[in-house]
This record gives sequence, C-alpha cells and structure tokens, in this order.
Amino acid sequence: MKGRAGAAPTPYIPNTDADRAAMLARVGLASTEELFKELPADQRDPPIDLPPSLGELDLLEHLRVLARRNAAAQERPSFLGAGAYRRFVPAVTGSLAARSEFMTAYTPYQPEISQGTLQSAFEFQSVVCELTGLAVANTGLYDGASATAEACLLAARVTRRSAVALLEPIHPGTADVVRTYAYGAGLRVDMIGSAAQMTGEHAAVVVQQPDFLGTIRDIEPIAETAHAAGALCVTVVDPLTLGLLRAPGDAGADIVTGEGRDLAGPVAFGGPSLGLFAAREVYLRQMPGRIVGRTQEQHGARGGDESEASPRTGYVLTLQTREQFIRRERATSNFSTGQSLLALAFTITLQALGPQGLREQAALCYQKAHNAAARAAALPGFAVVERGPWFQEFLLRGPLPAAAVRAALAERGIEAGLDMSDRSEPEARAALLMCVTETTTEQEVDALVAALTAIGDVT
Amino acid sequence: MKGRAGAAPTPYIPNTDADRAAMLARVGLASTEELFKELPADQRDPPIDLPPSLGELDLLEHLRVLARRNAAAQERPSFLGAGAYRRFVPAVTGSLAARSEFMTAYTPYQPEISQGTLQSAFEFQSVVCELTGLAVANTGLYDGASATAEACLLAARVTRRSAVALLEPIHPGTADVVRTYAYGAGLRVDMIGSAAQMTGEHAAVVVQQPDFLGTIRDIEPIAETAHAAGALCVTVVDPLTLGLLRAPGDAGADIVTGEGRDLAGPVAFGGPSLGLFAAREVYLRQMPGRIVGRTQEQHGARGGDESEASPRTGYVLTLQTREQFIRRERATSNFSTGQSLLALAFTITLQALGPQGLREQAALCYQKAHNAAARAAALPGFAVVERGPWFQEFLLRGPLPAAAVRAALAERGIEAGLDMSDRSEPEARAALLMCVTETTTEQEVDALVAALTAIGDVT
Amino acid sequence: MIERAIGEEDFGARLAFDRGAAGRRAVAVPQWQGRETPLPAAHLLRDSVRLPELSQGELVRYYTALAQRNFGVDTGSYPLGSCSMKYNPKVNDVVASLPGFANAHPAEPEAAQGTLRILLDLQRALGAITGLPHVSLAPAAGAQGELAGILMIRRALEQRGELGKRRRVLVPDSAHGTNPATAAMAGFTVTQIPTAADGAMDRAALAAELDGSVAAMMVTLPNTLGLWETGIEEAARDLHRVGAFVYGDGANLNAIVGRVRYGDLGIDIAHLNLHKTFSTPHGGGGPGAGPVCASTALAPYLPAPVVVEGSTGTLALHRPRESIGQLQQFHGSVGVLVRAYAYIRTLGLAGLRAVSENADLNANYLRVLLEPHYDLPHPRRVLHEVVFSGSRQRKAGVRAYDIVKRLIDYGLHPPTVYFPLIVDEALMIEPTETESREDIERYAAALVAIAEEAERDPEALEEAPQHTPVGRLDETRAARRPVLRWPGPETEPCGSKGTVER
Amino acid sequence: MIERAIGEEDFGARLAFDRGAAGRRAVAVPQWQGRETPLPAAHLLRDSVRLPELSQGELVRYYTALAQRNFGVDTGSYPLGSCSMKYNPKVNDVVASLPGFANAHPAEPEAAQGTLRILLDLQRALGAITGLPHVSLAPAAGAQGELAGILMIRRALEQRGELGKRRRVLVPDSAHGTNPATAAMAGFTVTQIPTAADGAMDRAALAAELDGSVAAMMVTLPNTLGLWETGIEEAARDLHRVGAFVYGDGANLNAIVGRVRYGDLGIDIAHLNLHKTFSTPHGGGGPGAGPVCASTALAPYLPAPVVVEGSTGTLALHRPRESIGQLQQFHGSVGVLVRAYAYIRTLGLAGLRAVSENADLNANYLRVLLEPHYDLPHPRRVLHEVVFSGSRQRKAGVRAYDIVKRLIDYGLHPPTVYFPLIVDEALMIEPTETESREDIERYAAALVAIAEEAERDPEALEEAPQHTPVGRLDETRAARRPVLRWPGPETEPCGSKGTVER
Ligand SMILES: Cc1ncc(COP(=O)(O)O)c(C=O)c1O
Ligand SMILES: Cc1ncc(COP(=O)(O)O)c(C=O)c1O
Repeated sequence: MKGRAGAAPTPYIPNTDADRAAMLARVGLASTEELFKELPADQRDPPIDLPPSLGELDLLEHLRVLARRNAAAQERPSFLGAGAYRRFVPAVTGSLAARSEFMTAYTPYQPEISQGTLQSAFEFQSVVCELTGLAVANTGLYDGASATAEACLLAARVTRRSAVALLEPIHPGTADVVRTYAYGAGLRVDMIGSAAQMTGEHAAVVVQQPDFLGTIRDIEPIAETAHAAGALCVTVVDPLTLGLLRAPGDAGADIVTGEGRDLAGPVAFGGPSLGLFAAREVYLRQMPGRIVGRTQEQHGARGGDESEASPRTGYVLTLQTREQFIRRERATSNFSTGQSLLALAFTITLQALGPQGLREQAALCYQKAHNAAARAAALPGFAVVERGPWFQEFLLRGPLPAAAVRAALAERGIEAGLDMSDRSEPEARAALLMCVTETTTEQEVDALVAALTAIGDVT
Repeated sequence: MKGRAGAAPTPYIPNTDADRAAMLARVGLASTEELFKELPADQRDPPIDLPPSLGELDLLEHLRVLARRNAAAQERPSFLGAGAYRRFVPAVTGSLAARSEFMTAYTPYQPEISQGTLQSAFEFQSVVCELTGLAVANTGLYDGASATAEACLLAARVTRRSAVALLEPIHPGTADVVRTYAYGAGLRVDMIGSAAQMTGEHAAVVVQQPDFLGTIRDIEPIAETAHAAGALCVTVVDPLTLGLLRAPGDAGADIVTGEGRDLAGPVAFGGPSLGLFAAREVYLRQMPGRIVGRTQEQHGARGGDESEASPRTGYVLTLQTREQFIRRERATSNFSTGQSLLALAFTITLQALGPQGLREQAALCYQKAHNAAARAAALPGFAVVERGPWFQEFLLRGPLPAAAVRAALAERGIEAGLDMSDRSEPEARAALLMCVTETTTEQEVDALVAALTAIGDVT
Repeated sequence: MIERAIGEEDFGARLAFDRGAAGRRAVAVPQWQGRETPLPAAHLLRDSVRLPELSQGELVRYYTALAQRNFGVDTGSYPLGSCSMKYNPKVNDVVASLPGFANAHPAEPEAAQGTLRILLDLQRALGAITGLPHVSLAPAAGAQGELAGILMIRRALEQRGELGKRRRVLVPDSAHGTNPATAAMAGFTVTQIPTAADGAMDRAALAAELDGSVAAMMVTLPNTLGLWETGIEEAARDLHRVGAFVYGDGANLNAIVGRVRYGDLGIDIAHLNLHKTFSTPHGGGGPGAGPVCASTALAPYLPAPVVVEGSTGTLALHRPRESIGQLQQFHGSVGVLVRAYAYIRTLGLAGLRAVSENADLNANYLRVLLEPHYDLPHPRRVLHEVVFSGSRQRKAGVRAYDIVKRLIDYGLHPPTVYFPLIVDEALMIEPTETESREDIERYAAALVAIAEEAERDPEALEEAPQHTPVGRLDETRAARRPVLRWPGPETEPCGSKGTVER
Repeated sequence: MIERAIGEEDFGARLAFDRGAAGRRAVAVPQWQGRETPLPAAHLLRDSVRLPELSQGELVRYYTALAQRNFGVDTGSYPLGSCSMKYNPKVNDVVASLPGFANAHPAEPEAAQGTLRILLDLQRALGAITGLPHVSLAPAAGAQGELAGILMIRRALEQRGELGKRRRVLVPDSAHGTNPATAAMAGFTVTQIPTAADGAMDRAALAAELDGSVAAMMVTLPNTLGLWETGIEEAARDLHRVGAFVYGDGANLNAIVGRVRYGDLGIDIAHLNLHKTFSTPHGGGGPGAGPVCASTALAPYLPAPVVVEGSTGTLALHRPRESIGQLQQFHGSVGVLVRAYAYIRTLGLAGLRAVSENADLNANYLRVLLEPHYDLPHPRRVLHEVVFSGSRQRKAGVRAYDIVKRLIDYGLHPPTVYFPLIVDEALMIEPTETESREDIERYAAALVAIAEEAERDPEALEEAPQHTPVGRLDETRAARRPVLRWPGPETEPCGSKGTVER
C-alpha cells in the first residue's frame, strides 16, 4: 500500500489528498489528526503490531498457501459427519445467493427497497414450517445449537420452570451451548438417558433426531412423556432427513430446531451456520429472532402508473415488539444480526429440490450409507453396531481401538469417522461414528473397504 | 433423468405432460411426434449413441475427476508462456462480469434494454484505443491470431495487394491462422526475417511485440519501412506489456491486434479468447466486427417523469453496413457472435488497475522475470541468450538438450518453458522459452533454481 | 429499482410456492442404482413435503427478480447509522471460498492447520488492535459477543463469590438494544444511565449508581450518537474502584480503529463486529462475527474455542480453563473470520488508520453540509456518524419516516431512523470511509432538497417513495393480522390466534 | 429496468473514464521488493496510459448499475429468433471454472488429459448427433465454423483439381448473412436461390443453377423461417450429382436435435452453434463455439486441432493430414466446450429429444395463439420458431420496430426483427424449450394487446418503450457522426472524418 503522493490510501477508500483537503477546509479543521482530538491524548495512535499490507495478488497467494495446508484441499475421501454433513447443494444456490443485491444489503429496515431479502425470508419461514410440521418459524438463528438453547429459554419462560432435560445421545456441542445459555438464565441442565427420567421441574426435553449415534428416534412417545410432565418437547433435526422422516411437529414436537448450514453451502469448518427455529403457534410472541410478515401497500393506486389500481403485496419485519431494539431488557432474546444469507441459500436449495428432489436426495443418502455399512460390516474383524433404524451414520467397530483404526485410515488418505471411545454408551465405546452422505462416491467407499480390509489383514 | 409420470422431462424444461397435452390440443395435434412429421420418415429418430444422463451431483463428481486429471489441478510451478500468460486478474473482474444480466444477454439488438452491454463495449473500445494509441477499435474479435488475420485481409482490401509478410520470430499459431484466412482470400503469406525483405507486393507486415522469443521490438523503423513500401504495419501485442511499452500507434503501427484473454480471466487451455483490434481512423469503415457508438434519445422529454428535459445519452451498435447481416457477401467479414463477455472482463481489469496499477503490474512482471532470469543465468551450465531488451520471456540454454531439461523439470513437478529446438533462429535452438509473469512467486523461482541446480550437478 | 411493466402481476403475491406446476423440477438428483435397503418403519416416515415445483429457469428468474428488488452497498450509498455499511472487497469472498477452507471439517481441526493459522493470527491482530490481548472468535455476531462478555463477567464474579450481591449492569440510555437485552439474558438487572447535554454519559448520574451492587457497565465507544465518551478512562477507573467491570461495545470501532485501544482506556472486555469494521458483506442480515477481546484477568473465562499454538508449532483448538463454554456447536463464523483476516492483511496498520480517518472526515463533512438544514441535538465534532433530529421538519408535519422514504426516490438508502431512542425523530447517518466526497455531497444535496420540500409541500412527502417495486407498506396490518408463511390465512388461519401461553 | 431516481445524472454520459478522481485506485498491485532491473531504453517506453481512476467501490457500483441496465435470459423471456436464447444451467458455469480446467496451459496438452477427454467425448457426441462423425471443435463461433467448412470444401476441390472452375456457392435468400459473407471470405461468388411460396427453397430455381461451376450449396436446417426444407435429401442428391458439396448451417439444430441427423440427409459438412443448441450463456455476444462436423470424405481437411486417442490411451491434439490449418492461436473456446459437454451429459438422448419436442411445441403453440392477430406469410406447421409479418400493422402506420419496442414495456425481450430479409416487417420468434406454457401465453397476450393498440392508437406505439433506462435512441445520428470512444469528439474529433482509404 505504498501510495503515491496525492493518492487514495487504499483501494477501498476513494478520497484522495485533494478530496481530504477540500473537506477539511469545509469542516474547519487543519488536519485529519484533529478529528481525533477528543480521544485521550496519551493513548492516541498507539503502536499496534500488525503484519505489513499485501497487494491483492500477494494476498491471494498467501491465502492459497494457507488453504493448501488444510487436508481438505486434497479432496480425500471422508467419513466424518457428527453434526457437519457434506451435502449436495445445487449450483443454482450459490449462483443466486451470491448476487450482490442480496449479499451487500443489511437487515431490511426499509421494506420498499428490501423486498428481495424480505420475500425470500418469508419463503424461508414457509419452507421451515413445511419441513418441520409446525405453524410458525423465524428467519433463522445463529446455528442449530444456539437455536436449541433459545428453545430451552423459551420453554423456561412459558413454563416458568428452571431446568431442562437433554436426552442422550445428543451432540456434545449442542449440550455445551445449551449449558452456556442456561448459565445466564439460571437454568439447570440435566442429561437424561430416557424420557422417563423427566420430572415436573423440567421446562423441556431436548431430543436429537437422528440421535448423536445416528439412530432414528420415534418422537411421538417422547413428546407424550414430556407433555404428560407439563414440559415442551424440543426436537433438534438434520433437515435433509426430513425428506423421509415424519415431521416432528406431527409427532408432537412443540419446537423444532436444526442446523441448516449444510444445505446452504459447504461445511466450511463448521461456520457460518444457520439455526432453524419453528414452533407451535401459541409460542409465536415468545419466539426469539426476526419474523417477516406479509402485508400490502398502505395506499392503493400510486401516482403515475395507470395500471395500478389495487394495493400490491409486500413483506415487512413484524412482531418486533418481541425484539431487543424495542423491548430492550424485556426482549425475548438479544438476537440482532443473524444468518440471512444462509437462510436464503437454504431456501433456494430446498425450492430447487422440490418435493421429489428432497425425497430423492434423502433416499440417496440413506441408500448409500446403508450400502457402505453393509460392505464394511462384511469385512472380517469389523462390525456395525445394531441400534435400530438409522439414517446416515453408524457405529463401526474394528479389530483395533478406534483411535488406531482412525490413524491407519488417515495414513491411507482417508478421513475416518469420529472416535467415540469417550462416550458413555457401552455400544459406542471402541467404535468410530462413520458417516456416508449422498455426496460420498462409490470410489470413496471402495477406498474405505480396501483400507479396512488391509487393517483387518494386519491384525 | 428417470422421470415420474407427468413430470417435466429435464430440470431445464418446464412443460409437464399436462402442459403438453393442453398445448397439443390447442395446436390441433394428436401427439408431439406429429411436430416432426415433415422430417423424412425413414431418417426419423435414428439411434444415437450417447452416454446415459447424469444427475447434477454425479455430473459434478464426473467433471471433478476429469479436472483432477489435468496437472493444473495440482498448482505446480509453471514457466510456460508462449502466447498464454498466467496473469493477475483482480477479483472484481470475475465478480462483476459473472452477473447474469451480462452473461445471459445476447448481441444488443435492443439498445433500450442492453445499455449494460453497449456502454461497457464502448468502454472497451476506449480502453483499447488508449492502450494501442490508435483512433478506433471494434468490440473484439475471436482471438489475437484471427484478429491478425482479419488485419491482413483489411490491408489487402485497402492496398489491393495479394501478399502479406510476417516478420519472424512470430508465434507459430498466429502465422498458422493468418495462412488459413489467407487461403480463402487468395493471399500469399511470406515469412520474412527482416523488414527490409518487404516488397511492393506486400499489403502489410505483421510484427509481434514482444516477439515470439520474448524480445522487445522497436516498431518505428519497421513501420517506416512498411510505409515506404506502401504497406501497412500490423502490430500484434500482449496488452499487459503496453503498461510499459510505447503505444504501437505512436510508433507508426496502422493496425494493432492482440490477445486479451489473459487479462480477462484464466488461461483455460487457451480459450475462449479475445481478439483486440484497433486501427487508424481511415480504416474505420473497412474494419471487421461490431462497433458501438454513442448517441442520444430520439425524443427529448419523455412522458411521465418531470425531471427529464434533455435527451439522455445512450449507446447503439453502429456502422453496421460493414457487417454480414446487412452487406452479406460484400461485408468486411462474416463475423457475428464474438467474445463480448471477455471484452467486458478485460475492460474491468484494465479499469480496476487504472494507469498506476497497469504500470505497476507490467513493472512487477518485468522485474520478476529479470530477477528469475538472472538467478537462472548464474547457475553453472545454464545461460540466458542475449537478444536485446525483453519483457517476460527469455531463452534458457542448459547443459542438456532442451527436451531433457524439460523432462527433468517435469519430474520435479515443474512445468518448464517451451522447447524451442525446432526453431530456425540459431540462438533459439537447444533452448527453452521460459516465462515468468507477475503471478510467479519467489517460491516457484526457488523451486526452479533448485531443480536447475540439481540438473546442472548431475551433468 | 424496478418499475412495474405493463400488465405485470402483483409480484409479491406469488411466491415460489405459487409458481410452476406439479411435476416440474429445478434439479435432477441421481437415483440410487445399487441394492435397495428397505426404509424404516412407516410410522417414522412421511409422505412428502410441500415445496414449490419449478423448472430451474423459473427458479432462477424468480430469485433474480427478487435480488433486483433489493438495495445493497453495491447499488449505492447505504449510510445506515451504527452499521458501517462499507464497501465489501470482492477478493475476500474469493479467498473465503477456496476449497481448502470451504471443505474443512470442523471435527478434525488437526487437518485444518491453514484455517487455524488464520484464526490464530486474527486473534493476535484483534488483540493488538483493541489492546485486549486475549481473544475468542467464537461469537456469531455482536449480540452473541455481548452475551459471551457478560457471561464471562458473571463467571468471574461467581468465582470471586460476589455474584450474589452484584446483580446490576449499568447501561447508558443511548445504548443499542442488544446491551440491555444481553444483560438480562445473563441474569442481571439493567440500570439505565442518562445522557448528558453534550451527548456523553451523565457522569453525575453514573456516580450516583456506583456501589457494590454493580456487576458491570456496558459502554459503546464511540457511543451511538457518533460521539466520543469524554472521560471514559476516569469512568472506567470509577467502576473498577467499586469492583465492577467495564464492558466495551465495539460495534463502532470503525471510528477509532488504529487510533486508540479499548484496553488502554480501562475496558476489561469488548466485542467487535467484524461484519462492520472488518468489511464482511452484511448478507441481508448476517452472517456476521462478534469476537470478544479480553484483559488477562478475564481471559480464563473466554468462550471456547480459542486457537493456541503448541510447542511443536501445531495449532489446536483450546477450551480456556474456566470457559463459559461454547456458543455454537462448532467454532464460529469461520467464513467471516477469513474475510476479516484478508481485510486486515490488505490494509495493514496504515490502511486501518486511513479507515477511521476517512470515516470520521466523511461524517463531519456531512455534518457541516447538513447543519443549516436539520437540527443537530449535540452540536459537536462527531466521529464516524452523525445523528440529526427531524424535529424542525416534524413541526411542519413531516416525520423522519417521511424524510427517509423520500430519500429512496433519490436513489439513496436511508439512514437509521428513530435510534438512538434519546433523539427525537433521529436520523442517524454513518457514511463510512468507502463513500467519496462526491457521494457525501450527493447525499447531503438530497437531504437538503427534502428539507426544502418539507417546508414547501409537506404532504407530498407522505406519498414517497414513488419509484420502488412497492410503495409504503402497511406495517400495522402485518402485526395485527400476522401472515407468516405460505399458504397464508385462506387455507390455514396461522398466526392469527395471538399468544396463548400455557 | 431501472427508473431514473429524482435528480439522477444522465448515466450514459458519464463513463468510468469520467468518474472517480486522479489518485484513486480499485486494486493494490504489489510492488517489487527485490533488486531493480533497469527498464529498456526510453524510446521503447511510454509515460502512462489514460485509464479511469476509481476506488473499488466506485467501480463495482458502476458495473453493477450497468448490469442492471441489461436484460438477459435470467431476467425474462428472450425469444430472439435464430438465437436459441434458452436457459443456461448454472452447474455448467461451475464445472467450466474448476481450477484443473481453468489453469491448464494450452501449450502442454500432455498435461491436460482431463480436458482432452472431454473434448474427445464431445467430438464423439456431436458426431453421433449429426451423423457426421469427424468433428473439429476449433471454430470460435458459428461464422468461423462456416468459414472452416467452406475452406474445407475449397481445399477438397483444389485437391480434385476443380477449384478453378467451381467458383460459385449457392445460398438461399432466406439464409443468415454469415452464409454469403463466408462464401465470399473463402473466395467464392454467391448465387442466391429464391424461396418458394411454401417457405422452402425454390427447387426449380435451384435446378436451373446446377452445373459444374457450383462448388457448394449452403443450406440452413431447419431454415430461418423455422420451416423444414422439404425435399432436402433430393436437393442434396442433385448437388452431389453435379459434383458439388452440401454445407449445412446447423445454427437451428435445436429444432431437430435427436430427431434427424444431418449426415443422413446428405449434408457433407455442418457447423453447430454450441451457444445456441447446447446452452452456453450468450455473454452479451459471445463467447460461443461453432464446431464443424464432417463426412469421411471431408475429414482430412478439418481445421486443427482435433483430439485423438493414442494406442496407449493417451489423448493428443492432432492436425489432420490436409487440414485447412488453425482458426485460432490455440484450441478453440474450451470453456464453452466444457459447458456443452456437461449439458449433453446431463440430458442424454432422451433429454435432447425432449429439447426439440418442447422447443417445437412452444413455437407452434405461439403460432396458433398469434395467427389471428398477425400475418403469417408461410402458414405451415413450424419447427422451433415462427416468423410473422407486421404487414397488417404496417398498413396502420405501425412498424415491426414499434411493435417490438412496445413489447419491452411489457417486460419482455423482443423477437428478432427484419430478418429473414424475405419477410416483410419480419417478427421472428423462437421461444425455446425452456419457456413454459404460461410464458408463451404471456408473450402471446402481450403481442395481442399490442396488435389491438396498433389499431386503436397507432401513434402511441411510437413512444415506446417508456419504462427503460433510455428511450429510443437515435441510430442515424450514431452512424452519421460516429463517436466511438472516450473522450469523444469534444477533445478529439475521432470517427467524424469518414472513410478515407489510401
Ligand atoms: C452499537 C451496537 N451494538 C451491538 C450491536 C449488535 O451487533 P449484531 O447485530 O452483530 O448482533 C449493534 C448492531 O446491530 C450495534 O450497532
Ligand atoms: C442461421 C444462422 N447461421 C449462422 C449464424 C452465425 O453464428 P455465430 O453468430 O455464432 O457466428 C447464426 C447466428 O448468429 C444463425 O442464426
């Protein structure tokens, strides 16, 4: 950024020395330093140790080198899921969501020039309602885990109870985030192994579908138990599975949360993410986050254009009295900037798939996973743990400790599933949580089978 | 593409069976087969051997596998130029040129809704004129070589002569294309070693700047010789070099052609490309290709908007009586669909760089290349051929035949320069034409030096 | 803006759900060709999900049209106060989507050393910039950063055994709504501190509140009036003296980046909005990132993960000893963090200092151009933004709301309105450094013209905007009869039953 | 379309060159940090190039605004006759830009086996589709494909020793302008064949021209009236009988893809427009690709390169024995070829047959909807496009030009006008298969409404379009006083001196 005299200081700042001189004169200042005169003189312009600036070409090269340090740059076969799934996202999604009118806008405070953001947020709410089988949805929260935490806070508010129950096996990250939020709210978090362990103290039970070990749950009896205990049933979903699985809302869930990131774009080291949040209608005014509503123009015909007689339909942010910028300390949440762009991408993916495509994609994932599991289970020394119906993840036990199998696969350029040795479930111990999605290729499964065979042979 | 009954046949075709049935009824046909009834019955619906259709996910995987078969997927160091240069293209270029309003439009026959294409084409013409030092430019031709061929045809038309002279060393691809076009036009193509070899038969001399061996030419004496012989001087440029080098128009060139691809985007195996074409004003009505002109609205004020008193400025295709769709067999060329999108990208790159950036980028390329050459020349057994001032390419001679050095570098994961063993210039024989551009990193030069050192050590 | 063509439909009335036709599809999903595994038992399954059925071209046209019904920074001036709507460099989008970054799996940080290097160096850079050297990049946005910070304070007080008595968080009345909302989410009660005539906190009122019941003060620097909190160092010392912490809301860092460091002022912990100061596109409302930067005393409580360098140079994710825990299932808005890193690497210190210099100069230039035409409640030199009041126009019956709707007709995005709450008919304008002198002049000229219109023909402004895809929308109707999803109330009277809590 | 905001500048009058200010820049280029090599001698150098100086944000806003002043297929119906403006699948753009393809160097085909595999398989697919098995992908667009084909014929005749006497190429008067222009570029004279009343070639006129002076006939299939050339097989036989070749212009393949093969009809060589039939975005006028597909007899003359498979399975670029040579410095529009390959792989044969089926059904549906309102000079079943005449409206003083300008006000892109030249006031409409039934109905409804307007109030149409960034432009002025570059005539009277040839 070694500039010429008179030049703009960076490519992102238009004003030149000449511009600044003219403006300073108008403002009545002798130099730009005077702009900062009110800042404490003895703290001004401290030394700050930052690396030197890079021109765009060098920046690109620098980041390419760093990106190559990630093993993901090599496109190796991966069987790691555990909350972040490599999904098929159609090319239209990236192409449309990247349009700069979407990307460079902010929260749609001015609806007349923000209908793009608003109308697509309404589409998002509609898609989430359809997927979950619930009546109302917001425009998205930070991620599935924080959405689940917000669901617990909501449940505590409406039940006036001060504990929540998390049904194991649940993703440890989800449990961790619930605990963080619960700490502020003064809620106790109980890990339970069965819905029967719920008590009258619990505001909600949180159940993950499929569970952390991959097994498909029957939500209905869990929801019934929760309701019998006067608690809410919060279901945490992986949205693709809802292409096949019963809508949790139909099974009795009161709130459904979930992670939308993987249908919006790449896993990207886990973020940015997208928290889905849908609820029964009675909880509408207790919901966190932004909500978009449909309305129409105030006046009917507008001057100028003869063709406009009836008011046009439009979308606005609504029910804002729940929110921090109006309610302040009495808001339902402090939520402000969310994940709009991912919500848009998620919506486009789902609407591109349509009912048939969504079902097909979920089925493809299911079939590929079961095929791979069957092939792995057939290998001498390996077994797939039986835990009931499952979707895309299974526990694989081998002739060596999970960590050793993992290392041996890594040596062969394969990213193995998660090492479950530290789980409390006996069936998980010594197992790898293997994941196969619709994006896993037959060649990758072949490579896995070959590698597992070699591991089996050695032992 | 195994469709459901009633479904649209592909994701790109909206009509469903129901749509088709309704439309057929209206058209009065019993089936869609009847649409083809006039086609010869015995030739209808032939067997055509095509691979089965792929869903988008499989298509992506299939093409990813193929892309990985290209060595370029590995980002190895490369010192290959010879007409295709890996250039710095700012991120804004791709981001803006990819906007679908630009990408999915066609030739701007309807200027009222094509001002984006038209105005940016006018910017392009302006940029090309500024770069080349000539008065008029068209909106681009297929590539630098075919633009050069068109320049030869123009020269033959205006001089009524039937031969052209190509001044060696010139890129063999350029010479080849000129010969192809000359064949149709009945022109003789003479390869000459010096401008002094021109005769009164020659309509033009074609001179490449820098020449095919990388050397910077002094255009002025060549142009003078051509003009003295009553011929035109056609200069073929690499546009980045014009950030430093004298504008050929100022040095006497009558027509300047060149390859714009590398400042528009990646080398992409050499295409699509972008032919630059600028000329002295006297040749305007003999130019091939499309030309955009500035004009204004026909009527001044338009109904409705009070703020519009004076006619607005706009852009249109102009001087079309030169073109095939009006002049048919008497047109200046058969040129129709060109390379608009690349011309747009080229323009954005140049306008993003601005005068200072263009100069800096050219200088960076020059300095990096000379630094690398100096390091290579210092190695025992290696020498850089002295041919006068040069820009980014130099002839490197080693202790082994060029092909052997190439192979040895390839073994070390380095893409070497072009093997020049078959050139007629004595200084080129046994040499590699090495290219270093502004995108070559110091690490890549280090790798080259290390590899050359090892090669030198072995011999 | 799109003018409706002749005979064009009511675009907003037809969602994707209402377009296309049964049997259309936008994408072909491959069919499984191998041996079929039976699906789970029927009671676990569903039939089908109601979703639109469009061809790919229909879908693309629909969302392209939607995009064109949006105004972004790339469209024009967007000086939304408190939001730093600056130009978002395109190269940052490119680097963030390099496959090595995009495809890194969060459960295997060992295999993502390139990403971790960026995160570590970003932590260090933000530590250096704020003077608060201990950084966690975990928070997904500013509000989550605030929550992290206040929970850290809570944990620190708990460890000191003082949580029981320190239940109050002091928040100036000019603060952003997230501040009090956050304090409440962290279990504290909020005490509001009024603003003095000069636009800074009322120091006497503050002093009156200071006692052992105070857990922390939350202060925005510069504050939401665009003004420096004069005497913040002493205020911080006063807070510390009574054993309370000082939380810095760094959403407005753009005004002072490179000029002064929060840590040097006595701030104990601050969050930054990377989507503001560090140029990530705002995405229509996110994603953002809201890192927290802490003093050494609060470092043990930082949310997980933080990136640390091992003795062998291997980088790892680390959970601080007394961490408040995770804020997200994984490691934060990594894509946003990569962009912020790229931005800092492009600018360097000199570039960052040019940011604050030009952001502040632009705001002051706008201030002097508009001062004759609009009331300036706090007529001081401003930093990155200036808050006018439409009170003069209000007297003519023109609300701030009307003024900004009219701005839209000038092709400009309005400023923030009715915030901060303490300014009557607030017009909060933050040009940012990426607007040019001409842009500022154009913006000012439009506002001056509107001020004249407000005098000449106040009713006319109520008709604005005129050149937009839709005119003013009926927000009351939206809230009173909520229609919050397709297919809307005709088929299913959703959202209309009001709140019925158990 | 963008409606001008209040007080907005005359956008077109301010180019990038007229924006920004000296010293601004949109991108930072790194400075060389090493030892400086002196530059070449001063007489070889220049001072500086005049180029705009804009900040990155200014540049982005300018080109974003320009984009918004454009109508594309993604914006709406764009049934430009003879152009196959179909929807362009997004996934094709993605695969074409995979780094392995994008960064492959043309001078090292050995290292680009993945690209060559695609090119070989595309050659094979196009050979199978056309029934002309020998394919070169070298031509950059349709017109260059034509040139290649006619030069191949020239070379074949030369080898036969017949070039001296065979100097004529027959071209129907309905042909696209590139056909006669190409024949002339290849050194032939053009004989025009008139069109008969049924819209096909006048066979008697053709027969009258057939003798030993004919080198070739160029025929477009289906022809530019959207009609099948009835009896083309016999015509081809007649041509062959007199020793001439038949060139097929395959720009309209979309109408018959998968239904009939050029080779089976007696065509010796044809070019295809991949940017039309095979869905590459038209880019505002390119890039395209115009492969030539040849019979075995003409195969030796194909332009270089063609891709061949070696015995070891290694793929290579090959120059056919008697090749007419190269058409470009390298190997053609590879990025376009990858897209075409992806398209064919997505559709398969059934999908391609659905293309012609739906393209033709859409055109016929439009035909019946419009037939009552516009003259149809050749009232037959059409294939992919239909050519109406505005002659009825012309009588009321309304030109085809006015009709299409009015269509713009309905938010639709006009059809091709005044082509083919043989139809008075031609309106040449090609919906393509990617428009839906509703789209066709909407288009027809607009044209019907305009036909009514033309009767009711013909003058009003002259004011159209009304809802566009600029109104009708003065094309005469543009041609008479050409202003072809910045800074325009004020500073430099460029383009105004007319043609002065030596
Ligand atoms: C002063 C201030 N504080 C906090 C926030 C909250 O940040 P975020 O929206 O990223 O949650 C904002 C922005 O909305 C703000 O302007
Ligand atoms: C019938 C016909 N032939 C030839 C061409 C020329 O093709 P291109 O524009 O790709 O050069 C076109 C299209 O413009 C055409 O419609």
